[in-house]
Amino acid sequence: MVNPILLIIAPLSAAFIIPLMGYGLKRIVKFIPPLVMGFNLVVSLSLAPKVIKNPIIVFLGGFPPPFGINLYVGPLGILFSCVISLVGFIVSIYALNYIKQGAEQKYHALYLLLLTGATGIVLTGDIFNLFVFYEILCISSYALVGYTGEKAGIESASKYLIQGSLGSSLILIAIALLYGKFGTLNMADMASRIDSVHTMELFFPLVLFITGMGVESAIFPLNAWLPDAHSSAPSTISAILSGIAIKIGIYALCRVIFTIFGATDILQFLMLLGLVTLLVGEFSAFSQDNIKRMLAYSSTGQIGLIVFAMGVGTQYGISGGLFQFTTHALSKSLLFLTTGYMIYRAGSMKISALEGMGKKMPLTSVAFTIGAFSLIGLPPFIGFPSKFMIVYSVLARQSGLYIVFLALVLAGTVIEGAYFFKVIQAIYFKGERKDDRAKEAPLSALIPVIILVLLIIGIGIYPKVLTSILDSSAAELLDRIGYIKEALK
Amino acid sequence: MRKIFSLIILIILALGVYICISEIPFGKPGTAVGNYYIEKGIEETGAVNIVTSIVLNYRGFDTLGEVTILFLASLGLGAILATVQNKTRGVITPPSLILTTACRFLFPFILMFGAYIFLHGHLTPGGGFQGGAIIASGFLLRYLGCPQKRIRQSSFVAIESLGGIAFIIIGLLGFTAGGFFLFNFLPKGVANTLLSAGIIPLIYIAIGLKVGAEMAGIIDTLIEES
Amino acid sequence: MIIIITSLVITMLAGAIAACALRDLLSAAIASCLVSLAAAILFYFLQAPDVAMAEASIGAALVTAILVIAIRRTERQE
Amino acid sequence: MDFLNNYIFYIGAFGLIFIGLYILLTRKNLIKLIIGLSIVDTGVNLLIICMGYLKNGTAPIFSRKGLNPETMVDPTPQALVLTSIVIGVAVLAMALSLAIRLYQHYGTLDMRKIKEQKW
Repeated sequence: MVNPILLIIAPLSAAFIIPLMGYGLKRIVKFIPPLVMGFNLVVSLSLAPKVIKNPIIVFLGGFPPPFGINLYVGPLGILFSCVISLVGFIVSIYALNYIKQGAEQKYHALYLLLLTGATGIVLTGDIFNLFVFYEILCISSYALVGYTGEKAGIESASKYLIQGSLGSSLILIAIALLYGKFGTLNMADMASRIDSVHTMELFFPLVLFITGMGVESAIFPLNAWLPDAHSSAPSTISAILSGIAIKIGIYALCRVIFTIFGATDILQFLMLLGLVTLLVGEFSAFSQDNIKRMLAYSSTGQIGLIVFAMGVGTQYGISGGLFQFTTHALSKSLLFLTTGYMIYRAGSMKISALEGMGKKMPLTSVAFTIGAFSLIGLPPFIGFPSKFMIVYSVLARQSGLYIVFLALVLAGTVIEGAYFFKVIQAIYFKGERKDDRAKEAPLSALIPVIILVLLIIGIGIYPKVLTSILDSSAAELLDRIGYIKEALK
Repeated sequence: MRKIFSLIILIILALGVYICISEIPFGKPGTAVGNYYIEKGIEETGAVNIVTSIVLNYRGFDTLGEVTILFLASLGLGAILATVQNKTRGVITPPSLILTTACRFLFPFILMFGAYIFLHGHLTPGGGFQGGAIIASGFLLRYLGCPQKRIRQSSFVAIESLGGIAFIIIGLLGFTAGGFFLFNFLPKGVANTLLSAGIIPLIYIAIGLKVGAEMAGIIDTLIEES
Repeated sequence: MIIIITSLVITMLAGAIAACALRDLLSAAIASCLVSLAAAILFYFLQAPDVAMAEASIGAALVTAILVIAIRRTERQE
Repeated sequence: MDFLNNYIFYIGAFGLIFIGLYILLTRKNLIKLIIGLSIVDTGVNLLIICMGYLKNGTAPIFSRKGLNPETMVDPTPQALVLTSIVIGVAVLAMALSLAIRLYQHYGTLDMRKIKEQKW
């Protein structure tokens, strides 16, 4: 059996090696990320069947928790790690020819470190270790947003940095207060000492956690940085930030709320938060004329949908939320990757500049359309079963308030459909392109796009491949006692 | 307006803090985890300085992440400032002879002191991070005193990478020897002597050199063309 | 003992307020250096010599140095 | 006196955190914001160390024989703070490099004037 620690160590050591290769092996640096991520994907997939039956607990340094740090490799962690390495693998293939400007080697090292941070967060079982990996994720995102050194990137990176580090300071205060109260840092040990969050002195750390992690996951009042940061970075970085980084914030939030605090009372608040985020995101996306900003706002909306599904609080609802997470990771990275070359060929990010692209770049345009349909939730694509699951789980609660919420979510979906159709109309049915510059994207960009399209259609037609892992992940989140028992065994 | 608004936020925050803090008395008896470290620390890791044994053994994985963050900062810094166009150099008054000589004289001693700090990390207060910072301040002094003498960036980068790789390799050796990543597989030795505590001094040497190179590299990148 | 600690805390808070109020960024950076230095001594009183050393060498020395270098490369007045 | 004995460190820690947050909320100069961040960091570090303090305790180092393990302060927070200090300096260095680049592009560090992008 492969030890899950390799999922973190492999990208980390690759990132350490990359700067050394500057002395003559520059050519092959860009092949390292796909290689490492492919390795991670294989390891994650091979671990998945075992983990669904029994979570693997890894002691680091040979000390049992709560004295040492442990990795808790449960179904939830493996699901996230599979998606991270899958998206990371695909985007890194795309980057082979796409990344030319700026410091190329540093881009690849930073990219690997971002994925290291994300993998570390989803696998660790220690709250301070989670904070350390969270910082790795955040700092590499700041660096990636600003690494081209262009005006827009630097500006949005500095705004992102100020808000993000404020958020991480709040998380650290919360960790300090929890340590002062319980004298432990292990999540399972901490959870076993928390009975209820009704008392005020536990409510305050919870609020700090939600605020701090809300910054990274861009929940409504804290999402000011997202549209700038995601739209000013190069397309591969936008894809990885939208596809993975913000979702990891939601993972951390769910871990804290469900596993550590067991705070099932605040779930309705979470639903409300998700709903507001969804509506704000979709309405802002509707009014954009810059395609990358539109996609970035649409990410906010999707985050709202995922948080909303998490707030439903039943096993079916949480499975739906995790399914939606997978959907969004695949579809949004597909959308960003396809728009990457469209923007490159059109020379502008305006939606009107993309008119007539349907004839010049047929494959890319079809892929874009598929991604958009999948996000809206149209049948043969992956978005349909995930949205269906969320709708069904809300209806199953049989409460008037939930029905109202659901109506608003569906209204958000209609708006989403409206702005995506606007773009699709511009690509296919408007204007004629006379210039010769617009031609099909190169092969290294088409291969990842085609892989993503196949995955989106494949899982959409046969969603049962994911059922077992989604169900056991949702069970892991809801079964607090089981988590504590497994981790402290 | 903005000030009043932020004051209101801070007052709400202060209330929450007060409620939270009043439950945690100051100077209370230690926790179970902390007591375990104090009682078993020397026996299990061989380090007399319990903080070191926590930083490098019990919670060594955190330290790996921490080292990664510094590496990340110097990478990101280099990437962001990489394409800065060379400005015309401002007129700098050259440092006087006394200053230059003093810097040259002090520089090796500062390096030696830093090395001492990180070599004795398991015996006395201090360790790789503190020692590395002291080494970096030596480089800072050198840049102030003899600005024309520069160390090549690439050598800093090489030391950074090698330090990180050395940390991971030590961890993986522990994995092959004991089945756990970062397992303390070397003999613990007699407590309170220099050659004790297994892998701790080795990791601290790697960290000390790495942190020193990283911080010096950060200063070097920032000070360039100024 | 308690008097020394109280005066240190007051110095530290005064440094922080100065860093907030001063318009000259260089002075603000030096004031934040004062905060770190006082905090380092407080760490020593709290029986944390390792942390005191780290705060003094990293927080007070290096952070101030890179702040001053950055202020030199940008502008000095707020 | 008793009040001071119990609360003076907490007052210092939270005082720093609040002053830092106030800087972050009201000031607009990027370097000032970065200074605010570093002050918040220092305050949080002080808070974490306070969580492990034992009255009349000794440092957790067995430098000589005859030290009583029962009167030692909790070493875990100290290890956490070492990590946190290093993270703080890393974030600070990144932020300052961004500030330098920002100044080259815009000629100012006032975040009110830097509004190329909509917030």
